[in-house]
Amino acid sequence: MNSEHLLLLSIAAPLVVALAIALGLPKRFSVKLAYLGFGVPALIALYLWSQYGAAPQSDGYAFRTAYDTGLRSFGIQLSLGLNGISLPLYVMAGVVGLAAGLYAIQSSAERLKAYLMLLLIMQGGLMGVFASIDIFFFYFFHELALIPTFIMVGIWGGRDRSYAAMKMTIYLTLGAMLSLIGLIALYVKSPAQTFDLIELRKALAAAPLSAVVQNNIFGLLMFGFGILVSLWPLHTWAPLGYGAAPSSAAMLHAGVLKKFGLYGLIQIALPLLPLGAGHWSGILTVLAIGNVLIIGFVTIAQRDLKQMIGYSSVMHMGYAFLGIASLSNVGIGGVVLMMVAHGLSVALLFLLSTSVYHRTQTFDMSEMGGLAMKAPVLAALFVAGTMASIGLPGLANFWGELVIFIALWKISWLVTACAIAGVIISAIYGLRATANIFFGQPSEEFARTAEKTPVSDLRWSERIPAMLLLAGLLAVGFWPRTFSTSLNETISAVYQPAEVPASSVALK
Amino acid sequence: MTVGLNEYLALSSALFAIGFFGVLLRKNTLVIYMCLELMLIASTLALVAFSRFNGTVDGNVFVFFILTVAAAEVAVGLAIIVALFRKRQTVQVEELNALKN
Amino acid sequence: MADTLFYLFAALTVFSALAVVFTRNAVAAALCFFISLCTTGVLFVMLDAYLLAFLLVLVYAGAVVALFLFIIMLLDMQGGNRRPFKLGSSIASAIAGVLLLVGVGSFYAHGKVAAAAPALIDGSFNTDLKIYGAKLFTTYLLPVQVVGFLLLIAMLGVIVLSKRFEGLEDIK
Amino acid sequence: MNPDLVKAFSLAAEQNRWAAILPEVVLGCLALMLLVLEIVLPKRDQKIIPIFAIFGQIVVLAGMIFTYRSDFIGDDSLFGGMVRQTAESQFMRIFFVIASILVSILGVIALAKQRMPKIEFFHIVIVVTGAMMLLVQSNHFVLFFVALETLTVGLYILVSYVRTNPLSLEAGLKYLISGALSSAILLFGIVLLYGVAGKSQIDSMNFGQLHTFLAANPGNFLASVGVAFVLCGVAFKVGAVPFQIWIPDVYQGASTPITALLAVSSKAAGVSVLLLLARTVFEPYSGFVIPLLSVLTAATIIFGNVAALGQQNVKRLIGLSGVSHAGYLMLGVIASFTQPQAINAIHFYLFVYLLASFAVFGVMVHVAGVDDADQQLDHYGDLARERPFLGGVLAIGLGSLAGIPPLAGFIGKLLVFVAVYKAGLNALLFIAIAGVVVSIYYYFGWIKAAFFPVWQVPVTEGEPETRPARTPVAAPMGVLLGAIALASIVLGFYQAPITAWLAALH
Amino acid sequence: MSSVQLALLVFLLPLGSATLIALFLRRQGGLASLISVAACAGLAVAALMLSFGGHRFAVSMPWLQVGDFTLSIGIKFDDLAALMLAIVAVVGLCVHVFSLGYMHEDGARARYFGGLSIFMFSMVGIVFADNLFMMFLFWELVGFSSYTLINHYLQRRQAADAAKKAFITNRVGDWGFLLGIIWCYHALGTVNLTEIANHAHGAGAVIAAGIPLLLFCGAVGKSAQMPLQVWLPDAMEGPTPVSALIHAATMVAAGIYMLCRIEPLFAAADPVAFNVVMWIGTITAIYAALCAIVQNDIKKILAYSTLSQLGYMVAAFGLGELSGHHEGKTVVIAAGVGAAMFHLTTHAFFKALMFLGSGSVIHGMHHEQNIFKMGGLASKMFITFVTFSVGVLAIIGFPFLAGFFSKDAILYLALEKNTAVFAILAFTAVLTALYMVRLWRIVFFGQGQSDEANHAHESGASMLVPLIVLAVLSVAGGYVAIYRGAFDGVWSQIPHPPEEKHMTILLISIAVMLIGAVIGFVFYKPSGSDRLQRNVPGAFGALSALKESFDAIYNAYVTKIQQRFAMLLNGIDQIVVSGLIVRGLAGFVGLIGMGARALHVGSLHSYVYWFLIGVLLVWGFASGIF
Repeated sequence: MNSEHLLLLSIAAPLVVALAIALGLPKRFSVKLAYLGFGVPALIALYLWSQYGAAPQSDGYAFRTAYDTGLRSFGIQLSLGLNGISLPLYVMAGVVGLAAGLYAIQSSAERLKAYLMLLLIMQGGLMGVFASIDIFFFYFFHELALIPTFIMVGIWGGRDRSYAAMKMTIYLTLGAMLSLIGLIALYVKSPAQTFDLIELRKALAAAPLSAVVQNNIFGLLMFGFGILVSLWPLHTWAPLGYGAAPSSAAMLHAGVLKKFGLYGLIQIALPLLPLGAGHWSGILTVLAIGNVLIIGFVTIAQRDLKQMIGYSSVMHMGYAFLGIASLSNVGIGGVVLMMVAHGLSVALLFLLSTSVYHRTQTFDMSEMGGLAMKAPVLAALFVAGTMASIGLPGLANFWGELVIFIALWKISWLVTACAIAGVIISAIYGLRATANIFFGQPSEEFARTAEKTPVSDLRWSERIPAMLLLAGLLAVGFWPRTFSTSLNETISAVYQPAEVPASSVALK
Repeated sequence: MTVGLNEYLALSSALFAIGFFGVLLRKNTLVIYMCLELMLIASTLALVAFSRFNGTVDGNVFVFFILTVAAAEVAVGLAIIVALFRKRQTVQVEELNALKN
Repeated sequence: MADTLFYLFAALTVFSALAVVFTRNAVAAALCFFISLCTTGVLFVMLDAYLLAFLLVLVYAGAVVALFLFIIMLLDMQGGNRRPFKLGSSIASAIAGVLLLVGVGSFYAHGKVAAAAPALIDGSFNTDLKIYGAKLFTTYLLPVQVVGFLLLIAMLGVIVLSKRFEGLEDIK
Repeated sequence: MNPDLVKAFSLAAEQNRWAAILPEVVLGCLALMLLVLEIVLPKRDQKIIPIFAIFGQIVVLAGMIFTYRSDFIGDDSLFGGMVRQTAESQFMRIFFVIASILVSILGVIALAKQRMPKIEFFHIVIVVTGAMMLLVQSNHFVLFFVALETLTVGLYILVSYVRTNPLSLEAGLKYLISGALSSAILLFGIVLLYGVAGKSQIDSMNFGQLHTFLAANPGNFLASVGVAFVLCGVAFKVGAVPFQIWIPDVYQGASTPITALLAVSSKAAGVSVLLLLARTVFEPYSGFVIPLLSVLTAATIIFGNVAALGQQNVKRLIGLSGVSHAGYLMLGVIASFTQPQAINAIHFYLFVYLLASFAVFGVMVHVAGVDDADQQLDHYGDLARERPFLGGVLAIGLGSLAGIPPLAGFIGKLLVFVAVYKAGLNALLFIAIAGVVVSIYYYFGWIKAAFFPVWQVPVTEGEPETRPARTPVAAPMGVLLGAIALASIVLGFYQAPITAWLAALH
Repeated sequence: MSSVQLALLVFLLPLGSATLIALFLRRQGGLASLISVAACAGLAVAALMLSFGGHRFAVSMPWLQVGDFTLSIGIKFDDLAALMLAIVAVVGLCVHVFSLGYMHEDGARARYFGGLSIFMFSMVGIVFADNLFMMFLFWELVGFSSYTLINHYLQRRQAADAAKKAFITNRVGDWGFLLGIIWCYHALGTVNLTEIANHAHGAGAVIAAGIPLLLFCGAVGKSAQMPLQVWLPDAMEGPTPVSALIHAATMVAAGIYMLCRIEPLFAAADPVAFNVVMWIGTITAIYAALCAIVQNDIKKILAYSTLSQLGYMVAAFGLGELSGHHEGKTVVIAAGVGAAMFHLTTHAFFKALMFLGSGSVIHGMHHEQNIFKMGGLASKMFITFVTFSVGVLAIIGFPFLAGFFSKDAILYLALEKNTAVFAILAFTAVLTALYMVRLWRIVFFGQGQSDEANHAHESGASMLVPLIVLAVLSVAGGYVAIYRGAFDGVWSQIPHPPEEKHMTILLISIAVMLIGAVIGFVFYKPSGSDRLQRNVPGAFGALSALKESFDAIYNAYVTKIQQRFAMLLNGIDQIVVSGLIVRGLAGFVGLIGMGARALHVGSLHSYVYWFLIGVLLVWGFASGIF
């Protein structure tokens, strides 16, 4: 099979379907096409994954293609390809997208067509983010995926949707803009005058930027991406937004889109701006510890299930930032693993939280209880999701966290200790939530609700996407080498030892 | 001859400033409009003076256009003012502030 | 002689312009405007722009001021509702006036141009009617055409804004 | 006959090559023909006149695109040096015609709600468009001034066109006074430049010769003041702070198509002229022009965005957001002093701005009621549910205006910002970025009003519905709006059509 | 089959069974239980073949490679692992079989047996682990299986709370464990157990005491040592066979197993490491024994007893190495390891036996667990009574039963190394005899104290066979000879008192056993209530308070400190970060917006001033003022 245009196809398929829906396709066909729109990228992602090892590579990227969009004179072209860092995320995006899509298709959302259309646009953008070699398009696809989120939160959101959508929009736009300036600065300051990552890498390897420039650009990227990834204390949009977002949007955003910032730091900022990274790593470490510990405790205090998952996702991003701040190959590998795992697990939890909501009619965990008796499969999957998110071995998250912890020792034992303490915290809130929702006797409120609307177990339409995500978690959890081998090759190629200086961390 | 280009320029700028001041000061739309015309005349005067002292005739030709344009402007402007007066029964600018904020 | 005349008419122009600004009566303002135009016309003559002086008086003083007066009368606001000056706005006006005065002063002080008026030479620089004609119909032909359109739309505009149309109930 | 005169006439006949401005000539004829038709045709058949006007302009547009001639570009002697065509001006001419067509189409819809004479509207729009086309290719202050005044006077009339509405007239008056004031300042500037530069028998109102003079005499006080005053006049057209203050009032009072004309064509004309003057003619005085423009730009971006926050009237909102767009464009102009690629960026920006603006105006014209000045955000409640098509177009238009990827507006902003960054204007860039972030707030507020089912207080029994009835979308208009929206999307992904076109204009 | 294949079979059989059950057999409880038991039987057979077949090997393969970090999955199958594997296999099989009967009525049997299979898989993983990371991995997994099995009775709030508590408490221990592993990784450059041992045995190796102590944190959590012991009594909410397998015989012993695995680290580190371990074990032993006296839930008594015995083992380990003379040479034996593992082995048998016996009792009593509601069961449940009695005798150290030998070894070691510890441990032995006899008397003798007791019935064969098997092992398990030399690597480390001390130790141990047993037998008569509570309420209250105090502290921590701290941070997050800063900024911008809007006053006059300002501005620039 000719895989030359597959990457483009994986981006275009959802977008084309979205366009078709926008142009007024009847609902029946819309839904059928939507299966295609979500299925094709997932299948392509899996296929490319299977082919990755055998595929010829150039400059560390496989499946490279480039298309001119008319901006070549500005150093911009749609250049696609996958390397060991982007491959896992690309596959993850495909899988989570499929799960979110399936969940959305079966949900009885009002104005389903519009909902699917926006979700498809998001999916197209997500595939594009991780398939782009050109950093302009990398950014572009991110925004493409981001915008539907706002709209979906605003229209289909829950409590406080209007405020949440607005806040998300402002925040994320600010973050995106900061990072955009950073990217433009890279483009302008680099001798290559191009947005092509490979060219940039070569050019900057030959003639690195001065320390001051690196520090400034890295600062921009760090805070810009930091907002997008909810770095403490710039995180407040996240729980609010996720609390309000409809499930599929939350799945895609928290699961996949949010990884954009980390991915950008790993793929762009760290290799190109090693001095800047060294300069900022101390501050990043402190903020990330804030993510882990402060937000960890804040998560414990949550009563709203979705908000809790939102906060927990913010907290876990702290690990990822720590991994980046460690400035080591090990840490970066850990972050990539963590991103994949977190994407799958948080998507699973968001999905299931909505399923819980459908049965209890509330997100308030203190008004639930005993759901496991009525919905054992839901309970089992939710426990699995929780266990994944608190880093149980056998599920993907464990590897990422473990590897990051190992890398952290290089910063300081104290940081490591704080980070590992986060594992206790996440166990506390995760298990407390599970116990409150599923175990024990039903609360009065829930008993009343259950009388009115009989509680059934997970339907197949909910089960399949959940199983899909869980399968991903288990696959990576049991066999991390599926990704780690290629990941390792890329990391060691991209981060030559000389490029990562000894960290100048203040915490020592 | 002591009166040179500078004196004409001074006069012209003074007229211009007076016109501007009138626009600032007056509340009656019609008078404001007259003051605007005064500013145009100030420019015209400077133009003619420059033209004379520079010895190029283009300035004088330009005055033709300015006068024509000014006349057209006056016609349109007065039509607007009259139409507005019919609606609002006033030409005082401070009373014509329905569009704000 | 010429100097005296200049200063005389310059003073007249300035005073009448000031009168336009400061007189409360709109009719008086229009008349002062008329005087100011006429004296400007005289200055034009002193600058050898006879045709322009003539046009100025004819078009401006004759047509425009007449139009103004006519409208003032039509709207019947002579001596119209006069309001006491507000403190705030009068302070603002005073400041603005001072600033403008400073502007004119600095303009005069800095903007010295040393130039003697060249003699009128037949052919190359002249204020003959013929020269205007030739210029207007050769070099400036395009602007003339444009001005034609300008006048046309101005006319149409006045019609649209003023004509009584059937079914337009606005004219009471 | 005087042999000199004969010579002059024959020279003029040689130089006045009307073919170079054929589109303008045709437009003028078209405008006249409309009047003729009005007289000739019986009343009931006059409905076709607007259609005739639109098709006539489309023919002109098609002619300009398909029989494009670049052989006049750079010819300094056209019309005795009055006209000088450049690739930029060629682009702007086409731009104005497109805008004019769209304005005419909006005019058909908007005027249908009013009982006003209709033909004159199209006539004036076409004449104004012609004037703008001449303005951007003028190479001489006389033509410049005359074209500018034609444009301005035409707009006075158009703004106050709906005279049944006192607000329209008030807007007209405000535009009239501020416009005349700015014209007077501009004229004084021109006069000063003419006077300073005209000593040596050169035609100092010709841009080329003026530039030569300025280059030879840097730091001349009167010339500086002249330059500054001319820039004041241009800034008024662009809508730069502090010459922007009239914008919301006038935009609100004018009928929607005219608001579009002001917001798109007039602003674009201002930017184009600013580019022409500041970058080429006044280039020797860039020592103070650049700081001046920088200050104005910063103030413009900040003011436009901040003032638009919390604005409830959408026409004022779009006006103030237009102010900020003027700021971004001026940013590009400043960058173009050192980065020539900024010019292409500006043109790209203008084009996507045109698309996005007309998408929004197209929706506005359908949502607006009889009282054109009263268009509140509340009127957009539930638009997406009741009229998903309009809602979608509105979202795309606003998104593009806000510069949200993947829409074309983002690419426009990006190209400008890249140029700005390359030019080293970091402080301005930061202001611009902050402005973009703030702008999301109000654009999003609009989308929110149209999409999110939160706002509308239900109308209680007996109270009249405060929201004006929405005009149904006619099929051709639907196609047009859809095409505009689609173009806004496609250009976000695939910019080659515009970049290739811009490249081909040379 | 080669050794590795056998090992893989041991490894993967339970995993396969668990997967099968989870995926397909959710509703087929019967089939699920059969598959699980079959898998466990297969596992046991293969495991015993491995252990006794002389297979000793080490294999390893890299599992995850990131940067220069490699995590391997490997098997280090030495005598220690073989012993542990044999225990796990035998007890596991017994419990599986027992569960067939015990859980027969349970609706969620499939989940239960799936959980057991997962547990077997994870436990085998710990046993096999050849490096600390791998051990940690399975360490977490046994925690998870423990969590699900404690939580088996979903509808019981206490079960959920207990499961949660177990998991979180273990996590606290794991915090130190993981930190220790990472430290070890960075300090020694390896986490492979063999390499660690080599490294530590290397000349002049100095190892920071922090490493072994942090690693010990893991054992503190998993083996429920002070101060993380709180979860284990609560974990009795799970089904009784689970308590037998996980919370008595195997998982909780994994902490001791892990310590024995890393003994070289302790040996090479500062003695403080050993001392800390020793004291924690000792304190746990005495504390738990004291608590056990006042319990009246049969499983809770056994649970505290387990705690106490685990404390014994930990203390034994902490007593450290012993140098002796052998054939004229000075040899150092890891006496702590030997004693601890020996006691671990015997304890696994007799404690599993007792738990299963109590399970049988509970089953017969229709899930009544209060010993004061029982009584007179000896006749009604004879086989259970007999086997349970064997267990009791074994634990109190009745001569020539399994517990006697292992306890002797520990006491001897303590006597050699630290008299204070010896005294405490001896006193603990008294207490052990006391509370065990109390339990035994009250449950099995006298009159039935309730209807259930009167109608109690003997359990079925599937439950009795495991009891008998374990009873046999409880008798014979103390004789090293029966292992046919398979575990000599471990047994050779058991300290044996030299002849001159042999008698002392023997006497002391018999004495303490007798004192405790006699007091218990005399003091406690079969009755419906606790005699200590009736007669000496002060002492009873003090002992109860001892037990309650820890729970109270933990509850106070959770509700008063942790929750309030969380609420406080949440408030700060909401108010300061989100409210004040973010909303404040938005409000500020909005205010400016309103101000800017207010500039459009609508009057032309003010607009003309703008123009004036503009003109002045450009004038200023033009004339060079700005």
